[in-house]
Amino acid sequence: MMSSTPTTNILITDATLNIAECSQWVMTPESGGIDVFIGTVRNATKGKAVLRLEFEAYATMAIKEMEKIAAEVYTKWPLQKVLIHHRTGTLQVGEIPVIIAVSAAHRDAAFEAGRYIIDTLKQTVPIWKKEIFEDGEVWVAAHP
Amino acid sequence: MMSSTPTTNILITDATLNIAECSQWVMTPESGGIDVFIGTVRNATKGKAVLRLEFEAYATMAIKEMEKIAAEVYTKWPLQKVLIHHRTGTLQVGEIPVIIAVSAAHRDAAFEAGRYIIDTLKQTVPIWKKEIFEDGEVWVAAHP
Amino acid sequence: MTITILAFGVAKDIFNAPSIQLELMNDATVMSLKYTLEQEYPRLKQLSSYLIAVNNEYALPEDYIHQRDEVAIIPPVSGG
Amino acid sequence: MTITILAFGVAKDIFNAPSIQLELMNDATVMSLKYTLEQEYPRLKQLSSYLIAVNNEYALPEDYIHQRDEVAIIPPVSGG
Repeated sequence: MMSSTPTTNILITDATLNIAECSQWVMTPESGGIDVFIGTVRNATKGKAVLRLEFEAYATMAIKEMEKIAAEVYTKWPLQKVLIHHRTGTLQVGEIPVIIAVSAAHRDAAFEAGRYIIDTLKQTVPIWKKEIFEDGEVWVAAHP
Repeated sequence: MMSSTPTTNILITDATLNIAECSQWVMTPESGGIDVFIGTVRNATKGKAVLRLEFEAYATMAIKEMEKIAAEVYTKWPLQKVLIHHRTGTLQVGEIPVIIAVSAAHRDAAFEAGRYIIDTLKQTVPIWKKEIFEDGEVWVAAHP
Repeated sequence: MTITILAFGVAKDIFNAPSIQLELMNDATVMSLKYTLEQEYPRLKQLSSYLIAVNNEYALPEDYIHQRDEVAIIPPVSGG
Repeated sequence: MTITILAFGVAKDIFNAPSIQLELMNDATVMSLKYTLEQEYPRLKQLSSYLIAVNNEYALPEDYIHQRDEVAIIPPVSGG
């Protein structure tokens, strides 16, 4: 499921995310700096080995919430393009659940917007992650 | 010219920089977040059209200064891998003079180290940029 | 009125289904929906928190729920 | 002693060469090197600033320069 304008590219997909394509998409002749954040599946949580992750999205709403974040960063920083791609399904260690790419004339805006997007995404976008361990599984953040 | 350890990858080259290769290089099973900063040649400076840029490096010293920056960020943040690639020669608008990639277990460290590296590189690494305009050329920052 | 509640993440495990049907008074509020849900599924009370989305937007406790609304239970998100 | 000074960026333009040879007293300091350079190339004084590197390290004004050192003039850097 996707949402795209000439300057905003939002995607939720079961397919592998592509770093080069995401970076290329945000480049413009007016850009001087591009910040790309890549989330990767870590092999451990709090010292406990993680076998794989499963991501589930409420896709229609998640796209809307991502659109809100993109609209918000455009009001906060002078940006050229914003891309947010999130993967769903089963991901092995080393695979990429999320890529965020932001281009701007100056690097400060790109760094700050990139960080704001991932921080806000983790708070508001309805996507859920299940950690699968050798001896069980847990929905992250579900319980106190 | 390059300098490489299992966790630090530094390169000055006349060849095209590769975003996907740089991002892949810093990924480790322990990484949760990767920040990639990509500098791109902008089509204008202070409203004036830029035709192309020329980068020149004092390569032996530039590599040493980059090594110092890499060593410094490892003392400041818990990082997994650090990559700094800088291109030299003539670059057209849209081409990539610099890629910085940092991996860490947690994203804050990756973002902060990435930003620190590019900020410090611009202050200390002996590389020079000439802007070529329609009506002349100028070494950036050379004169007050 | 009969409302379908979509469930995700841990809520799907608690309902043991990707959606459930619930009988509510006409023009029930989000607050009363949560009360009804927690009566039927007490494990919801053990969550860190959870929100209700109505038509793909986070809803406030006092918001009304209407017959054709798309209603979903949103346990603590953990994407990224 | 005769010292070779490597030049980069705008300094190469000012010298009109990628390096120059300079006659210095034995064990001259960086400060005296800069003085000598500025006598021969007054345009150096118009730069925002410039530093001297000795053996690939930024040198302090009081540092000594020896016969076999690799010496370079470092105008304001602008990489990235």
